[in-house]
Amino acid sequence: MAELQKLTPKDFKSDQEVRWCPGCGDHAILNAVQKTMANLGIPKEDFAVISGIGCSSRFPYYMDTYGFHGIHGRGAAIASGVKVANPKLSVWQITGDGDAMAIGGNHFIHLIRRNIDINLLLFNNEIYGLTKGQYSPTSHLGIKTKTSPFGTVENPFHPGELVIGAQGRFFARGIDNQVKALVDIFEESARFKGTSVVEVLQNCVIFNDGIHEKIVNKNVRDDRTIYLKHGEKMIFGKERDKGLVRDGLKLKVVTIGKDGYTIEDILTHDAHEANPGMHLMLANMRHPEYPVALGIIRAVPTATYEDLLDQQIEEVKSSSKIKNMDDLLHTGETWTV
Amino acid sequence: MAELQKLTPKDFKSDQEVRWCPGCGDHAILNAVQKTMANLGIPKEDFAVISGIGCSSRFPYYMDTYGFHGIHGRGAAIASGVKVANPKLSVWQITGDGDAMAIGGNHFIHLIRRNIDINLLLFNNEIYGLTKGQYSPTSHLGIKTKTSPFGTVENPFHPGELVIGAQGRFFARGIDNQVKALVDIFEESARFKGTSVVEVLQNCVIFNDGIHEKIVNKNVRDDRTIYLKHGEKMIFGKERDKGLVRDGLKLKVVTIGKDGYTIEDILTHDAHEANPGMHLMLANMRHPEYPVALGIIRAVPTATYEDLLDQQIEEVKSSSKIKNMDDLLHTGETWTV
Amino acid sequence: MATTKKKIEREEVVIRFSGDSGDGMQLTGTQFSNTTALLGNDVSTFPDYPAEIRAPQGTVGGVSGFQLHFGNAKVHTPGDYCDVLVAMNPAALQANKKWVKKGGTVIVNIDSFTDKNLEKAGFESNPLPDLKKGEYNIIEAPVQTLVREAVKDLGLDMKSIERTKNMFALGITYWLFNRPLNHTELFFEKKFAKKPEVIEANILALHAGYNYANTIEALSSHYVIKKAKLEKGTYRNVNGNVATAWGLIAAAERAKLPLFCGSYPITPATEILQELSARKDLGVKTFQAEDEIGGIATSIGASFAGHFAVTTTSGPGLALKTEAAGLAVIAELPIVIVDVQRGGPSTGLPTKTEQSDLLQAIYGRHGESPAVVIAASSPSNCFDYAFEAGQIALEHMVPVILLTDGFLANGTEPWKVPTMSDMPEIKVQMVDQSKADEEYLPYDRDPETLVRKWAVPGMKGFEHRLGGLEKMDKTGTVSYVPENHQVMTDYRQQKVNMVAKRFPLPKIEGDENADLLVIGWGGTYGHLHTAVTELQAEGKSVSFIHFNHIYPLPLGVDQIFKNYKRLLVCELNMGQFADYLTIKVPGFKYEKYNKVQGLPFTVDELKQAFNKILEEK
Amino acid sequence: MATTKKKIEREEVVIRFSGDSGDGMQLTGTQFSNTTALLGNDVSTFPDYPAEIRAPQGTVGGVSGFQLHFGNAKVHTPGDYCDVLVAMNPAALQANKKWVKKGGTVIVNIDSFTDKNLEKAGFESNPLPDLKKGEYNIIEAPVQTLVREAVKDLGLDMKSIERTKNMFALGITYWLFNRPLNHTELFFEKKFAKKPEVIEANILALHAGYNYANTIEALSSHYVIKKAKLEKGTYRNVNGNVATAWGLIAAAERAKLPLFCGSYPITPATEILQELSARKDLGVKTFQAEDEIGGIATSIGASFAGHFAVTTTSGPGLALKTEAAGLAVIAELPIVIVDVQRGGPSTGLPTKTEQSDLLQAIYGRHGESPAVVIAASSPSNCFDYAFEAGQIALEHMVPVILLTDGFLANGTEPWKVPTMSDMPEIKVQMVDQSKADEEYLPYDRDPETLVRKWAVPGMKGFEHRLGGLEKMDKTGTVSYVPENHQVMTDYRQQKVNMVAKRFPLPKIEGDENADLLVIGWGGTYGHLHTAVTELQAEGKSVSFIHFNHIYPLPLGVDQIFKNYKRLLVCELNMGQFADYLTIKVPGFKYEKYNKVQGLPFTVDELKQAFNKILEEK
Ligand SMILES: Cc1ncc(C[n+]2csc(CCOP(=O)(O)OP(=O)(O)O)c2C)c(N)n1
Ligand SMILES: Cc1ncc(C[n+]2csc(CCOP(=O)(O)OP(=O)(O)O)c2C)c(N)n1
Ligand code: SF4
Ligand code: SF4
Ligand SMILES: [Mg+2]
Ligand SMILES: [Mg+2]
Repeated sequence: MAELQKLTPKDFKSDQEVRWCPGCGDHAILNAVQKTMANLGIPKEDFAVISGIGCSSRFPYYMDTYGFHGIHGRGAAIASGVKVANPKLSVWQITGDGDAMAIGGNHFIHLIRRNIDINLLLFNNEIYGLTKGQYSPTSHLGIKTKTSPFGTVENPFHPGELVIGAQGRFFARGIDNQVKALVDIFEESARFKGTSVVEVLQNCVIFNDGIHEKIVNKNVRDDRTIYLKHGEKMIFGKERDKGLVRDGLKLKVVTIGKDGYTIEDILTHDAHEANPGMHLMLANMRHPEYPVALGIIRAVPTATYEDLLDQQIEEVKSSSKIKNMDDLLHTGETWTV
Repeated sequence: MAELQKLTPKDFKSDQEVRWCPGCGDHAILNAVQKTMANLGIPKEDFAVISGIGCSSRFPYYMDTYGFHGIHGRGAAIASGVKVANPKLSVWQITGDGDAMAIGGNHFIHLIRRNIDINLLLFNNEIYGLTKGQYSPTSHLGIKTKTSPFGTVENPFHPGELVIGAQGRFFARGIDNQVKALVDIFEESARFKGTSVVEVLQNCVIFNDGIHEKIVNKNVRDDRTIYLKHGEKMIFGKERDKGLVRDGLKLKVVTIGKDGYTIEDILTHDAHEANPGMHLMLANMRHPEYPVALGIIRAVPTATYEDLLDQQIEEVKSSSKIKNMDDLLHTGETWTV
Repeated sequence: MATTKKKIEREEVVIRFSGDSGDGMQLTGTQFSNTTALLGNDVSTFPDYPAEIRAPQGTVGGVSGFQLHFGNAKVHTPGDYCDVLVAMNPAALQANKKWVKKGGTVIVNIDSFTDKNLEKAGFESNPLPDLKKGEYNIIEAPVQTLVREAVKDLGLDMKSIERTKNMFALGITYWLFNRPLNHTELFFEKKFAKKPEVIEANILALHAGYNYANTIEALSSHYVIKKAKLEKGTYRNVNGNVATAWGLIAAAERAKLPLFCGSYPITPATEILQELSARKDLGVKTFQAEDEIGGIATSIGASFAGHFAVTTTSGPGLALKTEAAGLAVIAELPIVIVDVQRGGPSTGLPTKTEQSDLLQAIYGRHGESPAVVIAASSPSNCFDYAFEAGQIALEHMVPVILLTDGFLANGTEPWKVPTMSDMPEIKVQMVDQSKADEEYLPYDRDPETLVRKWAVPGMKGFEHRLGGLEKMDKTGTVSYVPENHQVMTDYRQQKVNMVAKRFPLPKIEGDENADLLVIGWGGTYGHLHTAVTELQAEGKSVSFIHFNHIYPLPLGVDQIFKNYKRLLVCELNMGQFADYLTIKVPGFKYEKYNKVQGLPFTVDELKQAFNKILEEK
Repeated sequence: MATTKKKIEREEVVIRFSGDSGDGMQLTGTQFSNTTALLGNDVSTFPDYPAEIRAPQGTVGGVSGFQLHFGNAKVHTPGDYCDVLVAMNPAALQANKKWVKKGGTVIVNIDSFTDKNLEKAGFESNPLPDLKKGEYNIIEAPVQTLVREAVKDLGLDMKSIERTKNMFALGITYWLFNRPLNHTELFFEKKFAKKPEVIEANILALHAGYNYANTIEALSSHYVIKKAKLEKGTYRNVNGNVATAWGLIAAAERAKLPLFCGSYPITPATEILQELSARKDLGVKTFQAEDEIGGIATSIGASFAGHFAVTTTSGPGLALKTEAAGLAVIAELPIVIVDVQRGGPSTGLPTKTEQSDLLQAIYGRHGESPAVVIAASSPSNCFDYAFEAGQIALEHMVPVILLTDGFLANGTEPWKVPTMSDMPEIKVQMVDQSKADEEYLPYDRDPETLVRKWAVPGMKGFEHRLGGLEKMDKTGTVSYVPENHQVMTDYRQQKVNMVAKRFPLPKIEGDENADLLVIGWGGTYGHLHTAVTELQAEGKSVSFIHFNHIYPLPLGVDQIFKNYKRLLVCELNMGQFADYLTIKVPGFKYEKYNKVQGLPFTVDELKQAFNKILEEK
């Protein structure tokens, strides 16, 4: 056990060359994950990193853990099988906006509903990267891409909203150019018992460059995002002078010290509140009306699928007379010739 | 056109014997749909009724309209194809909790996100009827069914919540034993431009008998449900003396005249509010803490997929020099030998 | 229960119970066959029910049937034609009268022969007078009247009384074939322990039927069927689905691995999932997935995590699983895919039987994507082939598709239960944890079998990555090297081909050369065997070979085929195995006998077909 | 641009451009081939790029290549070996040096031959000295240095300057083969209309390369390739994907129906969806679905609604579509499924070519589920076969699978564009609205073709229900009648079989009997044709037949096969068509020549293989 503490991010780097485009946001996320894993105190062989298909889904190859690069959209289901089979493993699913929310949408929502303890990292670049630039279910209405030369005609999913609609217990958001914050978020998500979804706003330099720029650009980031912490006031801004207050059943952005608002009026973030209403509003905050919420937006633990299943198995095992196959073969009506 | 007004529910009955179990809630819903269609003033040949597989999905056979009994889970996608191809049709999708939310979950959420003008009726009996009684994604935690002899270990979806998570613009709820109310709801859903989801609490007499009984039983119904109408106070109860008030960011049930609550305190239902927070709370109200919401919970029209698409086509057509295939063949670089 | 009437000895008997879907015919048939099996007869059953849960009462479409065949020797089919037909209403008579043997007994619930019911069943007039003329022994039992009378003191509601009608019918047949009532009494006592009035009503109805038969003149005799001479051992009744589930559990036990099943309900395969989900006592994990793709994908995940992983389905589900099956092929992970075939295409005839998924199982994956395909051929040997499927998957690190069908799935037969210690141990291809310091090459292969070694998350020092992109030979890293793709494609194919070495040549039933060789595979064994055996008894020059191992085929089949003048491949599809044989065992002319009606063959039609060929020569 | 150097005439030339994924080699190759086609040469191209968007710079894995072959006669392949290789870095040289003809010219960007890059490319030392000895003409062009110099006055950043390197290389080859620069200049002017400095930089680099070639001594001559003698008409360059898209639009136009495409992006099929989505001017509706199942299901819905509906995909997507394809089969609705095959199994080699989805296309559906399968065989005839696929689907009310592959999809060739009025009119099987008062029987069939009539929502008086359950003959209501299932199964099969009547027998290239008949299908036509033609020119007794119509096969193929001593089926898979022929045209011995390396055949390897067989006789 003592040995474990010696794990460093380097221990999690595989011998495979990282093949993402130079400048792709995925590189930073990879670093963050490797840092996080080194911090967790879990033996390296107990990590399983599972993915589907997409640029982001190449991730497992670059990790020196057990890894499985699955098929498009099925990462959540493969990961579910891994975790339910062996709940001792620390299971990470890496997925893209297309992989998770287009072809994989059903496994995604069912994983969340079942609350299997998987750490799902959703790399949201609002584009299909690997297939070279078609719009995805998170691309904004009207965007021109290779398959929407005149602009799309469909509204996007908002990952946080869909997660909550699917009974999500944990939702967080981070950005690819803030590795330190990502490591914090990943650590919390890893420690959370249950399905934890972390949306990472990720830049695809080739096919959707700058799509998050108006939020994540270092010059405006502080004013256009809010980093939420459970139990702390929801304050943001370069000057830390802005905050969120309640306005009827909605939220409103105010400046502390203006219009009569004081720090007392600012709401305190309760990530543990079971009722999803507030978290939905926080997850849905969008520029320019609101700052985009980062950090842990929702974290409400309930029993996990695999724990309930294992419990049930233990209970039935202890009460059943059938202990092995021979017993089973002789239950019910048999006769002897 | 004059002739149209003569359509009666009978005109919508096909010559096929209705093969649901006697007592199944589906019979009443069928009646309600036939009544609704007769009321709509749409020529019979312009209706298309599309389904997947399940007891509920046998529906199209019993309708004397154009109908398509598809494959399991794909009704939403087939219906999308029908409507996008021919937006003039009145397209109805009939689906079960398994068909829509298990195998069909992905098409379901994407249909809603795209906001294609389809009237989706979700027959929620919280069980797989046709395959004889396995739990479904809406079955409550712990229920014993053929595939969960010791009880399930997974939380159910709540259709309304998932619909909202998927950007739903219209969500309503009805119960199979209230045909008149169903007809009202179906009519509104049919007139709504965009994807409208109506959850019908439906009884499966054979495999999940009485699952909604504690809500829909005639003796308790008035006290345990609330029928929402846009612009009206949210009042319910046999004595119409109970109502919903705001309690911080949540809802609370109060008795008018007690604890100082007057009719003034009771909230007015605004089905047209774009922000989904309140609708989520209403859709999520569950017995015994709250009355279950019936009627139109949310109805917020936005542009439909097919309208935007047709618009785009018209725009491009009018601006492009390519009018036919011959033109296309000669665009760009050609040379003559 | 003494009786004074005379006893007639018979070798074998076929009974068919039929009535409305709500009449409880499946239960009635099951009771008769269990009682009969317990008496030491061999029994084969064939439940046959409509696709609707409750098709409209009184119509032919709503008729549910249960046929059983029992005798004092091994019985291989549920029988073509019945000696006794029980028809609970006119529709049941309408649907089944053509299946009664000349001279057979027809027991009708005469109370149900109202004008309205006759009309619903499509009779223009009461058919009974004509049928009597047609040399049938018609017993017109006033079932409703008599059960009402029998249970009148219990104060039950009408619906509950009606529900006991089937026990009255069962009572009649118990008397006819001299079966004891206690097995069925016990069944009710157990099943309705909390509803004593239900127990009593059913037992009263059962006795009433028995006594009625004993009393009336129309039944002047009853039959005695001697015990079958079965191998010594402990027996039980089993259907194909339960046998499949148990075979999988047995394989897990003999592999010392936990069993995981990711699946989605679909007729007629659902019961396997149901049975497995009830086996928490044996640690079985079932995962009812959101769809079939989730079913196989979770299983692939569980396999990656070191479980014996299976997924169960029927045709439409197999179609959905093919993409993921390809992932298991290239990842070289063990997994068993059970396909309980039903009538296709598309939703087709979902509750009926067919063998038409064969080519999809063999060839239905994109790319060069070979997997092993085997098939069971009787309800009880579903156990053996499910076990073997697991054994092959785990010993060869390969996906295995096990084909059964609706006929096997629902049909039952007595089964001599095995002793687990007699079953082979399954040698899982797991790496040796003690060799963790040596370099682990995930795609290094056993030179004999070409099988790679399995290392699973949690094993220290064996961390590696799998995936669907082409793998570099030995190291398993991603490789786009052209020549390597050829090498790996060849390996995957040869690895599967080598599985053939473990397959015995199917044994020939009959002479080693003859005018006609009948060739079958999968669930048609019983009918083909019976037809051929009966013709052989008549001295006809016909032999029979039946395949359970499909892909790869056992080695040396051509050496068998060459000894026959004509080869006739009989299948419940349009000739898929015949086409497959054309590829794999070329140089022969395969004639085809096919049927796609959602029903098993009848022995009769087979014999006619074989005779026709034999006469042509 | 005058030049004093000497001109050499050549019949045909092969050039390969290669460099890092970021080096713009695809653009370079496209420019060269467009310019060349405009000059009246026939051209065939082969783009070949890695599966990663930007594989690591400087490595062999990251090399992107574009080969083209042009000449003064019809050119059928992009060529095996090249006369000129452009290698923008050592990795490109490493990856491609084996593909240079002896005596060929290798143009390297010598600036990139640093120690670090050499090492990355896996060279132990600089390979150029050795190569020179090996009789190659090595041109060491300091590309970076010279483009920097050329554009230095524009004040561009380093990155933008670097991006023009490829134009320098293109300039060299333009000089070498005496091509005009104006086509490429125009291209930049159009494409970067808003960025004049980019236009100028590229044009400067292009000229710099051209002038460099004109100046240096190493290039003492340039080549002249006469125009090809092509049929009169208007020509354009086209690749297989665009041709497929256009063929579908053309079919819709000739059927007077709107076109609907429900699809999900997947390499190498995505471009079809992209092209269709750009054709809003022609009213094409594309629906980018959530997955492949949604793609086909929306198309089935659109077909039900009366559109000409198609869905496009590659292998993994075809696997996912098989269940829904079965629905189209039983509903007897017209739909075209395009499968652009790539390297399998599973994700396999996603950017490479293969022909290994054949058996999945033919047999990969559950139940008896016949559909029509046809295949294109050149980039431009993808247009014809896409058109025909639509024609068959709409005239026979049947799903049609069109197989192309990665090689056809990305490869280009000059194409004589058709005139739409010359294309056949497509006779859609729509009911006649004027007959609305007669009873509409959805499954009533034309006695000749067994085709049913199509009625679509909105047509008054034709209301009816379709679905996946077995249909009653004529009425189309749900039917579980056993005999009816057989009848409908037979109808569906025969209806597909009858499509064969419209298929011409493929024409034999070569003698009507010979020692060897080479048999091919789909995308391998060019290579097989070239290899056979070359051997025929050498007087070898070899003929060639190539199939575009796969399921059903054209009638009478056996009459052709019987005239040849040996039959060799050549495929980019492990023998799927050969196996299929074994079933459909039995009685012959099909020998196999297969390759699964993600690459097309080479003419060279084919000739060797054929020669070997010819010598054996
Ligand atoms: C069954 C199947 N369909 C389609 C594809 C093609 N495909 C691969 S990745 C991808 C989308 C990738 O987008 P995303 O998940 O957002 O990942 P990114 O590349 O942007 O990281 C698609 C459509 C595939 N590999 N398999
Ligand atoms: C691909 C496929 N998988 C599974 C099935 C089996 N199946 C048919 S209906 C059904 C579930 C039905 O449940 P629901 O949609 O709730 O409808 P209900 O019968 O309750 O109305 C299932 C699992 C199928 N027909 N096709
Ligand atoms: S294409 Fe985009 S997402 Fe993919 S590796 Fe390149 S930058 Fe990253
Ligand atoms: S099984 Fe249930 S849902 Fe199906 S028809 Fe019967 S009562 Fe209705
Ligand atoms: Mg993406
Ligand atoms: Mg249901």
